[in-house]
Amino acid sequence: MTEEKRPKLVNEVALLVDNRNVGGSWHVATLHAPRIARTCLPGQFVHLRIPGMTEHMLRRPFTIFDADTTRGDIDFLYGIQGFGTDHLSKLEPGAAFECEGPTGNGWSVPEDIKSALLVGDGTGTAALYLLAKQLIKNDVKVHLVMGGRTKHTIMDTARKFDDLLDGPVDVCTTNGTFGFSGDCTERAGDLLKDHSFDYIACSGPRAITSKVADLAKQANTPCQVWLGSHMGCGVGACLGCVTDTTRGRVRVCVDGPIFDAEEVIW
Amino acid sequence: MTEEKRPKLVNEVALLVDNRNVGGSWHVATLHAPRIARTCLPGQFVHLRIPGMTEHMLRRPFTIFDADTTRGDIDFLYGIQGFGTDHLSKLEPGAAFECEGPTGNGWSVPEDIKSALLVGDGTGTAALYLLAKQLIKNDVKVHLVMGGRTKHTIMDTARKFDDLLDGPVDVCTTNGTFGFSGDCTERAGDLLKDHSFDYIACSGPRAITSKVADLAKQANTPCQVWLGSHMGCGVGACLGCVTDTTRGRVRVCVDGPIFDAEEVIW
Amino acid sequence: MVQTKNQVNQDTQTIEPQYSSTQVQMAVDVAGLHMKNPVTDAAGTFAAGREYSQFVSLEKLGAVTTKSVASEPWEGNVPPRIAEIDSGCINCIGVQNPGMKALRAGDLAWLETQNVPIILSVAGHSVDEYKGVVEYMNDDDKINAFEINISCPNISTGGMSLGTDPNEAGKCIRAVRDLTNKTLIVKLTPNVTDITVIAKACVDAGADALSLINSPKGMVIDAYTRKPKLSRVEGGMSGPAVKPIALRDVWETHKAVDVPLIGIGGIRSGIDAVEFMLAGATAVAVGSANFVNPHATLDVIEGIKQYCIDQGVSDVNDLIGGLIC
Amino acid sequence: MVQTKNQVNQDTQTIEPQYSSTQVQMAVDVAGLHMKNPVTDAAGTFAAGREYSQFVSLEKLGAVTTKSVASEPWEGNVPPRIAEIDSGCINCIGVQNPGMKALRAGDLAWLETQNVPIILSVAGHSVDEYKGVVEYMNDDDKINAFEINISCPNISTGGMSLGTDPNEAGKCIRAVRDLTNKTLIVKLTPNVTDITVIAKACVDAGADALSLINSPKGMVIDAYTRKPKLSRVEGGMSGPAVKPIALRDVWETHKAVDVPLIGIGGIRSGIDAVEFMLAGATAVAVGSANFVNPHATLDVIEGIKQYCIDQGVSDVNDLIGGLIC
Ligand SMILES: Cc1cc2nc3c(=O)[nH]c(=O)nc-3n(C[C@H](O)[C@H](O)[C@H](O)COP(=O)(O)OP(=O)(O)OC[C@H]3O[C@@H](n4cnc5c(N)ncnc54)[C@H](O)[C@@H]3O)c2cc1C
Ligand SMILES: Cc1cc2nc3c(=O)[nH]c(=O)nc-3n(C[C@H](O)[C@H](O)[C@H](O)COP(=O)(O)OP(=O)(O)OC[C@H]3O[C@@H](n4cnc5c(N)ncnc54)[C@H](O)[C@@H]3O)c2cc1C
Ligand SMILES: Cc1cc2nc3c(=O)[nH]c(=O)nc-3n(C[C@H](O)[C@H](O)[C@H](O)COP(=O)(O)O)c2cc1C
Ligand SMILES: Cc1cc2nc3c(=O)[nH]c(=O)nc-3n(C[C@H](O)[C@H](O)[C@H](O)COP(=O)(O)O)c2cc1C
Ligand code: FES
Ligand code: FES
Repeated sequence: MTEEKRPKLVNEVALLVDNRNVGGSWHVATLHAPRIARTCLPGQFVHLRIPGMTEHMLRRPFTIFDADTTRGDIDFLYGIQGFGTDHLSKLEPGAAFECEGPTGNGWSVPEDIKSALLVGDGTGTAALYLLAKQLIKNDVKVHLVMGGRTKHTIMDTARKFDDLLDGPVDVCTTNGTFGFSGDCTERAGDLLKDHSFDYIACSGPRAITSKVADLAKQANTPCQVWLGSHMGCGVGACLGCVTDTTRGRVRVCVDGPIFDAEEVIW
Repeated sequence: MTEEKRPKLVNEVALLVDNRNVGGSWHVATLHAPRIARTCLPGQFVHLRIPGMTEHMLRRPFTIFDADTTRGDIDFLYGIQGFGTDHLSKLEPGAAFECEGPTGNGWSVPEDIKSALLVGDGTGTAALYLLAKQLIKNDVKVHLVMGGRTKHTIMDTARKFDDLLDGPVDVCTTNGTFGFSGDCTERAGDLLKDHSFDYIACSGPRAITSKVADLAKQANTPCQVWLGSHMGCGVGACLGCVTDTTRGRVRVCVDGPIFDAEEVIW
Repeated sequence: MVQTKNQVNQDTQTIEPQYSSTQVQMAVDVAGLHMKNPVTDAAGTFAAGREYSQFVSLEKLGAVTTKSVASEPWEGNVPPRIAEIDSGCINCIGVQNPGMKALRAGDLAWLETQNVPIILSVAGHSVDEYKGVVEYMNDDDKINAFEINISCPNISTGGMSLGTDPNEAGKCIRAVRDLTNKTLIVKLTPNVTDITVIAKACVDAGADALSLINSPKGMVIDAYTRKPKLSRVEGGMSGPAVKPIALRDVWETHKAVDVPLIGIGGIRSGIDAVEFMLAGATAVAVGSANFVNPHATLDVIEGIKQYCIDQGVSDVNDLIGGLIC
Repeated sequence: MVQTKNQVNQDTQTIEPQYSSTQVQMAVDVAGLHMKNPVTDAAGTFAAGREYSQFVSLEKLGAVTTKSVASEPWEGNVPPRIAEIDSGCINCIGVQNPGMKALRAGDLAWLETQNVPIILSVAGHSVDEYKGVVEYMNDDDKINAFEINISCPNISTGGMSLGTDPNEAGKCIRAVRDLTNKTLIVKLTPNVTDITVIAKACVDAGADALSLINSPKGMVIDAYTRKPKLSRVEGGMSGPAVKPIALRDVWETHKAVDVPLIGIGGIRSGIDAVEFMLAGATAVAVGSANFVNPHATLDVIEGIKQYCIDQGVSDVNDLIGGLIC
């Protein structure tokens, strides 16, 4: 996605509408952020100034999980990781955030595809929901493989995808409490033995995305991956968030977070 | 007061029971702090770790305005001064404080006195309430002069003293909106021309306490003053809060905050 | 504490700073660099202004300071390059930059259309590399000043290693001084025993102004992985945590030399900026505060103005060095 | 983040830390100073322990480090002496102390009844003054170690001015080394271009161990009064704001010298302490955190222990210098 075609980046005051625990340390937060909700593209994220933690100065980035254009709300799915996400999990509806977004390039799906394999791991799966929605709208057959540690944490998210995809999605848990026992790359590998897809999208930690990129290469299928990075500005100015690609050392926040698997130097 | 005779210093978890605006930026906060409420002496203070402001690391000291030994509550009276008091003013009942106290030496009233003049300026007047209570209990006739900037801020406090002293106290406002027009030292000076007292206690900024100390000297009356200081530890260990006296450079937090006017080097 | 009066547009909920236009003389002069107000950005936190122009009209700034640029492209250090510290952040970017030619053809050309004075920050591994950039850029009339960055903590040669030795620093500045008549600013590191020694050496060598501070060195560790949080182990600290160090260095330097100073370090509000001016700064630069608040530069300008109005200061220059002590 | 499991006594609501007694080998040896755990207090934040003994059983600490003491009484600087900074505080106490004789007769005598190793911190304006204290105190068997404070930022002669010059520092340490066989610790200032140069000079002169850091210099200004917030204009910074500086200095020093280090700067939790040990510290000292949390020393001890239990570390010594990079 060239920068020129992207929705305008704004910094809007967003009110927390809902902040619910969905299992384990996972939460789904809903923010009223109409400008972002109405313009964002699948795979983009917001850069949030979380209120009440000024000595923890930096903003926190979160993928836009879902967007309700009518209400002007966005959802994001997060796990408790450190101070910020822990603090966030305690905030109540009404809390006001400065919310920068929609940020990043979003997925670029090749034209005229018929089928797509989406592989998500952990909260990274959030980056695939709006993509799946868009694909379905375009009559693409979508197969989702979702991985996580335990049933407990991923159930709610898996159900949301079930509803969207109108049938049970492939779920994998590393502790074997739900669906396939193992990680999502194993399941994706198995699938790719028997089926072919026109496009693969993968979101999760680098250990997962790099394996899926490998699988895609073997299957000779176009593949895009979501990459994370520690961020400063979130607008492309500080060069804090770079990753190495065949195009050089580029910024994850605005040149990513979505990359063609082939250009990434793993 | 020798340190040995003081109530034990504790660090107790105190819950905010009430936090009401009493005019202008002045507030009265009530904390449930039973160990402190039941042992504190007039003139002592608490050293509060205010929740939710970790980058503003230091504790804040506040004089114990009133203590309810039955309920185990203490009141303190504060004005909004900077970050901490502003933040404090927004906290709601239920907020939990770490509360160190009761701290400091408290007033040492000479024995067998019949009358006392108490002079308070601004929120400093809070240091005189428990003293007045104790004096009355001991059948000492108490005359209170209270100064402040505007009627608005000091009304509520003046009334509390009215109730205690069973009659209107001498109120002075520098903007002339209430009581005598002028500062409390002028009124105290006038009083001392016509009346004699056995003891004078003064609490407020140094500009006020030093003038009252002068007046007391002229009237040849024993006088004690409350002195403020910027504090680190609040327990006597850091030497951050010192003031110069004839005994040397001593700690306000534990060697004060109450000093004999004569020993202070102004 | 930030002195903004951001107005939330009720329709869009977008934050658009709306400021009054009460009169305070806000212009300052940094050794020939005329700034309409005392506020620029800190090199490396604002790129060449393009990204933040989405939030800030650049022409409202006193100047735009570009990310440091070298004669050749530098790829900087590997990630992770940035982490949080208490009241600040720490980075080891290592002056990634596309090299002077690509900068000039690209973002600099864009910036030159923005109607704002330009301070070009210059990086190098050696005196020759600094000279290379100044020589190459000197004929560009749209560049108003060079800021020589001899203070980057995140590169192995040049940068801070040059800026901690008064002889080396002097040599470097003399060499670039000979090449340009533009305002020559030297950016100093706080990682020295006595910053005034370096400051004097730079002024003696021909610096017109000094900017300070670059980032104090620090380190952050993840106790659970037992690894440093930055790829380069150590990095440069920024944000409010370093403000007291920066204020002190500005004050000491103000007493020691007689050139204008640009104060940098932890500035996020007009009041912070006023503190730097009282300590002796003629102008200030806003760095990592931009990451938190993309309108930080404008908020600082308005905060200074508001302070002047409240305190009856009609000319912002009256604040410079006005500390009472 | 603090790793406490404080139990609130329901009757009294008083906080009394209650800790488990799971086994981790917590003892460390700082060049002959045997500490039952790696935690002491930072000089000047804990007096001689008497005040904090109201909250902490001193015998639970690895050692008590006293406020620096000089040969004669010092009255320190005039107030105001302490102010807040973002994530920390700043002070210009100036080593107010009653002099060695009054200390020995008073609080030190009391401390010697408390069954805890004692580190006596020594201040001076000149080498002779440091020598005077060591000479006078050396026959006191209850003192286990001397910590020579050549790093106080708040006095004009001696202190930091000694600690920033490797020759001066070496001379001073050699002189006191000749007077004592007790463990000799030297406390270093971060206000230097290269802390390892001073560290090496002190070790070469006979230091058994080093403690670091003393406070980085800084300054705070009240924009409204236009005055510095400290009487001495400048002061020493402490608290979490300085932790990254301290960690870096410990790491650099750990790589440069071969003596045990006591890590100091912004430590308020066991995790903070573990970070210092991973960077090379054998022990740690807790300073201004005590002001916020009077049980901070105990909380740090328990936090380290809890970390060791969680991470399967059976001997705390295994953490020392364990940084992976
Ligand atoms: C583009 C992008 C989108 C993301 N979307 C999601 C999401 O939808 N759901 C979700 O749960 N997480 C997401 N993450 C990760 C999320 O940002 C971190 O978990 C979060 O910042 C951790 O903050 P903390 O204060 O809890 O952790 P701390 O460790 O206390 O944070 C300290 C600093 O490190 C940074 N940091 C810590 N962990 C990470 C990480 N894994 N990635 C990037 N920065 C990190 C923080 O932003 C902060 O600057 C995303 C990250 C990126 C880069
Ligand atoms: C023994 C004692 C008792 C006090 N009792 C009361 C009282 O009952 N009611 C009341 O309104 N105020 C009282 N004060 C003053 C009160 O502590 C300060 O107003 C308060 O600490 C300001 O905090 P802040 O965060 O709002 O201000 P900031 O200016 O943001 O505080 C920054 C730092 O400076 C210190 N500080 C700022 N102003 C003062 C001050 N005037 N005195 C001491 N330290 C200060 C703070 O404690 C903090 O460490 C008392 C002070 C002392 C020493
Ligand atoms: C991410 C980042 C990159 C930086 N890059 C540069 C640079 O290229 N050149 C330079 O002179 N300073 C650079 N700096 C230092 C800043 O210009 C500034 O001196 C420092 O951050 C302190 O200011 P602050 O606290 O306002 O951020 C950088 C700082 C940060 C945080
Ligand atoms: C109020 C105060 C007084 C101090 N006095 C001394 C002192 O007398 N001698 C000394 O060596 N260090 C002194 N220090 C420095 C501390 O020992 C310590 O090195 C510094 O505060 C950093 O640690 P911290 O961040 O844990 O406070 C003092 C620090 C403070 C805050
Ligand atoms: S986070 Fe600053 S460039 Fe990406
Ligand atoms: S505040 Fe520390 S000695 Fe009084």
